[in-house]
Amino acid sequence: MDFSLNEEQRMLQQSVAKFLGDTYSHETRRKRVREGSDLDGDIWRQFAELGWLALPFAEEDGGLGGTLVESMILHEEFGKALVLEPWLAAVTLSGGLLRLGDATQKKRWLEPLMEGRLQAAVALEEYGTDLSLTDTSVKARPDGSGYRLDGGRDLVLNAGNADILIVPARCEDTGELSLFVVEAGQPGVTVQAHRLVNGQSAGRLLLEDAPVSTESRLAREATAPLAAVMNEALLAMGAQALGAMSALLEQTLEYTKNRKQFGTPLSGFQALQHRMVDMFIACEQYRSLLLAATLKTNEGHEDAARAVHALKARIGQSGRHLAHEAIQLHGAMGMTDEMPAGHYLKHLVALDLLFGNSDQHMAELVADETITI
Amino acid sequence: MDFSLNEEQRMLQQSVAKFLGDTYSHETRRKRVREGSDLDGDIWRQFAELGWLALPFAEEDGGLGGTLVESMILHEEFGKALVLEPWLAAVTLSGGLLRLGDATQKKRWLEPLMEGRLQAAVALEEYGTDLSLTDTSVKARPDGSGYRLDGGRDLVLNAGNADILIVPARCEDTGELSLFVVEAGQPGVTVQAHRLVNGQSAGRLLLEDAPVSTESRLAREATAPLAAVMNEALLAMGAQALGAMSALLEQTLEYTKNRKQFGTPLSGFQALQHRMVDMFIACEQYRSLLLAATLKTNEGHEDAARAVHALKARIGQSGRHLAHEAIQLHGAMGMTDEMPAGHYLKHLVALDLLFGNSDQHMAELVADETITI
Amino acid sequence: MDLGIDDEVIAFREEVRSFLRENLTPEIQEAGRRTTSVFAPPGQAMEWQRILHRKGWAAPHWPEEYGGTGWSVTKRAIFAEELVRAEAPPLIPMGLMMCGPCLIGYGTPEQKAQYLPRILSGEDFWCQGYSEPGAGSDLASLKTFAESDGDDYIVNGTKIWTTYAHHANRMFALVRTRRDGKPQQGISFLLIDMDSPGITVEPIVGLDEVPEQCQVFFDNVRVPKANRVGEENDGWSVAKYLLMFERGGSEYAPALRVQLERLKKLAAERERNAQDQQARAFFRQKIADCEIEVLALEFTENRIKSELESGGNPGALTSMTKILGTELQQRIAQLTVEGLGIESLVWQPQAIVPASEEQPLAPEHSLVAMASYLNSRACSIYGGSNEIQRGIIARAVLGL
Amino acid sequence: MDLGIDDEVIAFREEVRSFLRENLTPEIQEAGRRTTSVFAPPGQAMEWQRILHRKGWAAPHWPEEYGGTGWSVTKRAIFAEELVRAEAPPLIPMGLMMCGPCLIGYGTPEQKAQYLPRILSGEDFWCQGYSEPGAGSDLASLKTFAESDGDDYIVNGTKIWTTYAHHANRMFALVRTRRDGKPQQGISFLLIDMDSPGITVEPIVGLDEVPEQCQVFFDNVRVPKANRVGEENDGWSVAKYLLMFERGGSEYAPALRVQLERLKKLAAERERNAQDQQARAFFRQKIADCEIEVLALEFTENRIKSELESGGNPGALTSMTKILGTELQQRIAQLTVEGLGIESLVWQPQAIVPASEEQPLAPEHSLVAMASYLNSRACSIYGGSNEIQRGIIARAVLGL
Repeated sequence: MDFSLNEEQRMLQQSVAKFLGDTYSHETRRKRVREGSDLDGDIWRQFAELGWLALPFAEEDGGLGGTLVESMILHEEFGKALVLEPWLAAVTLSGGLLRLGDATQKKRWLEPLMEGRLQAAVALEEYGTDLSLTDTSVKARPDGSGYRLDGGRDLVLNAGNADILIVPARCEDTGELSLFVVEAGQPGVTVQAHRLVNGQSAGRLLLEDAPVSTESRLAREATAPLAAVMNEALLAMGAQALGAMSALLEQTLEYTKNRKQFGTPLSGFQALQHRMVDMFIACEQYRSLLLAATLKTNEGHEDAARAVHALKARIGQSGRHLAHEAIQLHGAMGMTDEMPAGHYLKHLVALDLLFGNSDQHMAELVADETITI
Repeated sequence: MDFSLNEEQRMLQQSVAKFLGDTYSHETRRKRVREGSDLDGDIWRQFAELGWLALPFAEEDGGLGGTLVESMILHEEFGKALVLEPWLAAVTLSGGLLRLGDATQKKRWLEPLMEGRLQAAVALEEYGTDLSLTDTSVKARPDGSGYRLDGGRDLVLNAGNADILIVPARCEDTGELSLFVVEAGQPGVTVQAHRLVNGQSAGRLLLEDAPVSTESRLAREATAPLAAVMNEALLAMGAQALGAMSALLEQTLEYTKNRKQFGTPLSGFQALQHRMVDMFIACEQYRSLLLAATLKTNEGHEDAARAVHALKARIGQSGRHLAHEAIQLHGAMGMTDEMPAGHYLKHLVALDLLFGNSDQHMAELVADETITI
Repeated sequence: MDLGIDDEVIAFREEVRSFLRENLTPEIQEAGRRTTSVFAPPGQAMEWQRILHRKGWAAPHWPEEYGGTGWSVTKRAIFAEELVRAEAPPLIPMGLMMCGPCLIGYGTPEQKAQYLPRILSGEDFWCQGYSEPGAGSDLASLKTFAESDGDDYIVNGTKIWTTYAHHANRMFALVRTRRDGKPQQGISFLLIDMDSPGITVEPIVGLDEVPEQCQVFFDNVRVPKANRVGEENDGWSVAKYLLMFERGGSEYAPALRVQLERLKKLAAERERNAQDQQARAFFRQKIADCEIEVLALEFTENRIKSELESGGNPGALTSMTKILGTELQQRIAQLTVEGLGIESLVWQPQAIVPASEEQPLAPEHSLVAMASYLNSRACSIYGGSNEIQRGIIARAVLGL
Repeated sequence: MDLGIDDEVIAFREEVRSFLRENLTPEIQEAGRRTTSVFAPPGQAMEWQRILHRKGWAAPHWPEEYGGTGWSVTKRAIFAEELVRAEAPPLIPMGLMMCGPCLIGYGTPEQKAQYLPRILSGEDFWCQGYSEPGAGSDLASLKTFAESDGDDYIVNGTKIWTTYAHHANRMFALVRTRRDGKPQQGISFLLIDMDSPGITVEPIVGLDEVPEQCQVFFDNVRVPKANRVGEENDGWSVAKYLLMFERGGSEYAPALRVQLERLKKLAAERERNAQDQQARAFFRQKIADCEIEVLALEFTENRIKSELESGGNPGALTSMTKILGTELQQRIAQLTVEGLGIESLVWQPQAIVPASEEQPLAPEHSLVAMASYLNSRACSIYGGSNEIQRGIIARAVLGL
């Protein structure tokens, strides 16, 4: 059992922290959020130049062969800095699925993605239903050698920026759940983009008789790979949440040590001290959960998926706890756009609601109690 | 809207409080608990002489026609003093069902019960199943003009003291759920009595071919009256819980004001102060809930049963909260038999588990959400 | 002991409903639906106040001689509940709930005659100048100073968290009028014309990106001494009187009850598409838990009112309803977001400004839900933070 | 970063299991099942210790030179988990976990030679004399005094919450040896023979009606100075060293994990008869919630051990595992009672005393569950209350 970072991992952590320290001041970020700029081309190019975009991919695909531990390091820092760029949609989800393609497809999409030249999105959610990786209203109707896609999906992360969108669709001929790649702007594809509460963006995808060729089919039966990629996404979100929580705790400690009331620093009040201790405990327990879920998944343990559900459930529970307490302890200042606390809350709420909220992941745990994590 | 007690109610409250103040010192009670004496004949006789045993019954039945408000007053004091006598089983439940009888039956059982000469019990629960007023393993097999009873019930409150036991049984001929009265010691009736964690007693009732005549049948179809009497019992338990909770709060305030640590009274520590405030809030909210459930039931509002479920759910939740905090704030002293705190916990736990625990009453609320209380 | 629900009460509810059907316009109703904090959109809220005022219903809690309605406690609760149910925007409280009562208690006859009718009618729009940077819940450390200068004061300093200062034409403020002595004793209560030279207002952007709070700067602002309410250096008594008065006025349960009913309706609609029975059970449990607390709070508030009506003093119990009411508001706001799910992540604060022309990309209630949730975090901070309220209960009720 | 689960570890688990199959007698196992607090029934626990000692496994956490096993952190966790799973009673900690480490750190060679082997073998039964009436978590205010008298001390005073003092033949105690100076500096650490004249032991009845704690009175009790551990007036350092040592020793997760598995099994059995799907969902949610916390605690404890093994100092993080471990123990104990329902109300404390002849009127696990639940309330009080632990974290970790 070893929980220490190796030399390369420590360097990665330092370089991510340094880069974000330089590019992601709270003021710059606030300005970008107001302007609706969730993707800064320069930053994305630097992601590519620093090699980070290639990090999670296998060496035979031209990647750097990073493990889930490297991903955890990166996303914890992303969460601290509240990075707006659509990494989750473009790299973790889209990149994760593009790995399924054949050599031609990888060359066409994965390579430019790793080089920062291609933006991508995956259409996963629909309003008014629980997240399901197998149910979809998108149908693929056979049409000659290819298919025609019909249906719609909501809240497709990064849809407005994406050059390509990956769409799971139920094939009417075989009943398989296949993955198709459609291009933004191709016939039959409409995207209605909008901001999200956390400053990132998403969009509604409408498919009306959209033609896709068999070369655009990434996978014939995608249920298992979708679940695997979703687990990686949940781990990345989990690491972002830890970054946000630990920043909230740190900033609250800092604020209460400096802010005086009735002649004493707020941090001197015992009732507030004990609440900050509870924030600390929640944050440390959450950190342990992230380690558990990441390492179990990385090493392929049989209870890995269960640990990921546990982690995702706690994003909502511990995340809100930390953010609510941080705002409360900041007093009225905590309610201003000027202080970071509210921005962390917004991101944590988004991380909670996306891809199944706390209740839904708790329900997954309850559904199968034969395993104990 | 009026929440004040009238003159008679105030007098009742004072006389109950005075009587219990005289007879129920913590030391006397501890001694009785150790000796397994849950029913003191003298005290029960005085209950009768003071007229309390007749209080809940209609004047035409020889009772005093008290309402649920008088019952609430009485049981709140019972809860404060942790009265051991089996009022709930004998008066609320048994008495409540004996009201259903004809004139002869009332003369035979209800009259001596009001006079303190008869102890009774109702067989309601079975291990390993949720409480159900309609499901029972006890069968009534027609036998000439009467029936023969077979089956068993568990944790029959007051079973060891009872002269008669009221048994809901499913009639094999009509399918009705009838109420039969059996006598302790009659052929086919066995009671195995035991103590309960709160110092009261109960027993397992075994019926083997026990003969009952039609004169022993209190009601042919008892589903509705059972539910009504159960609501009254839940309200009585709810009032006892309030008495226990308010005593816990009061004693904790007292203790922390007097006990010093690090040179300061415990009550001077802000973190503990805020926790006692939360105890106070829980106790006052619970008091409001008791008023709501009692008055709504008393006045026959359509949402009355829902309010009773809410009350019962909170016995477990708020009751444990108060008791756990009280013990914690008493420190090691709170874990001793010598201090009352633990005895209140034991009674509150019993009140929670009997007749459906918090989860089960929450489930009743969730099952029908068309009404809002 | 009884609940006292009789025919008169039932008839009154019908009267209120029928008034609302006839007078609450769709535009005002829209503003009600789009209210995401304690404070409704100012234009529509003031218009609604004028309509209520014509009926004599703008300030039910004021004494009848000044324009109150003389309703029983039960009727006032019904009125409050029906307004929320009809989606009427809440009235802006600074004049009706705060400044008005202070004037009723401490104003000179001239001040009452000049200001009370304009508060009722909505001609004046008031804001409250209490907090200062570095003095939130701790009012005794105020620094804004009013220097005596003949018949006037010259005010210098700054106020913060001043709701709608950018819409107001008047401010009631606590300012320091003496430099020595106990901190609480040198404070006076002034009425300040927001058009006075030397006043600058800077809106503060909140989590919902809509400015609601402001910082107000005073640079040698001249205020006539005739605009002082109460004695010089005795402003603390005026402010405390308001707290007393508020005790009968602010009730959380009626609005919470309506919000809860809406949440239950939302949950039922959602469930038709929800595959997961377990997740559904968890969600409904949280709603049921709120329902129990709202019922309890309703009766706690009833107990307080019943105590007040019989001449008793519920004292610091109102600190308890503040804690409970605000925490429940936060829980219900959060559950509403949870119930709506990812839909509520769509962020278009400008699309729900009343009469906005921006095309909403998600249903109105989803856009409103997230802003309401974010803003709900403020209610345990403002108006005496819940920590302050716990401290009051510890001292005043529990004697700790 | 890795979990390091390899073949050696798997083989070790098999070795422990096979030892347990062969050596854990039904009588000792029964005592394990009937352990309702931190402290197992003393007779059977000491017998079990003797069996483990014969194998060399009585004190895995001691340094090897004194009889420890030299196992890795992972192996120690597996050992702990398998013991609980096999229903072995926990060993009485006062000698092995408390007094022993103090002697290892501060004892003279003579003290080590005299006492350590007898601690390991179980020949001596130790109790801990720290708390006094009026000085629970606040040890600096101890009053029991040891007056110097030639080569001896004469001890007067009283100790309270002394677990199993009525079974012990030795006590390690903190006593005051100086009346002036800073309160913490005048304390010494003494080993006291419980047979000494002048000692009286009074058992205290707990909520489970079984005496476990005692009050011990000292009336001119003579203790040789040779029985002092560490310097005179420096007992505080010895006690603190123990706290340091304990950090590596006490782990909550292994036992919690087993208790949780049993609770899940119980829930599954119960559900076969439970009509109500909603209530079932609520109950299982609470279990799942504990499961998440236990997993997190396991990894928090792993992080601490990994830090310790690489020479780091996890410091006050152990205050955090104390809080979490005890609170989880309480939650699981409560859920077990809830899961058993009314069955657990049957009260027969004497029927679950090991080898009792009283006929149980409910299944053994029901009788045990209620006593365990009641006793679980103590674990957030003893060993430095959880409030004290929060204070330590506030100061030492958060710098508040």
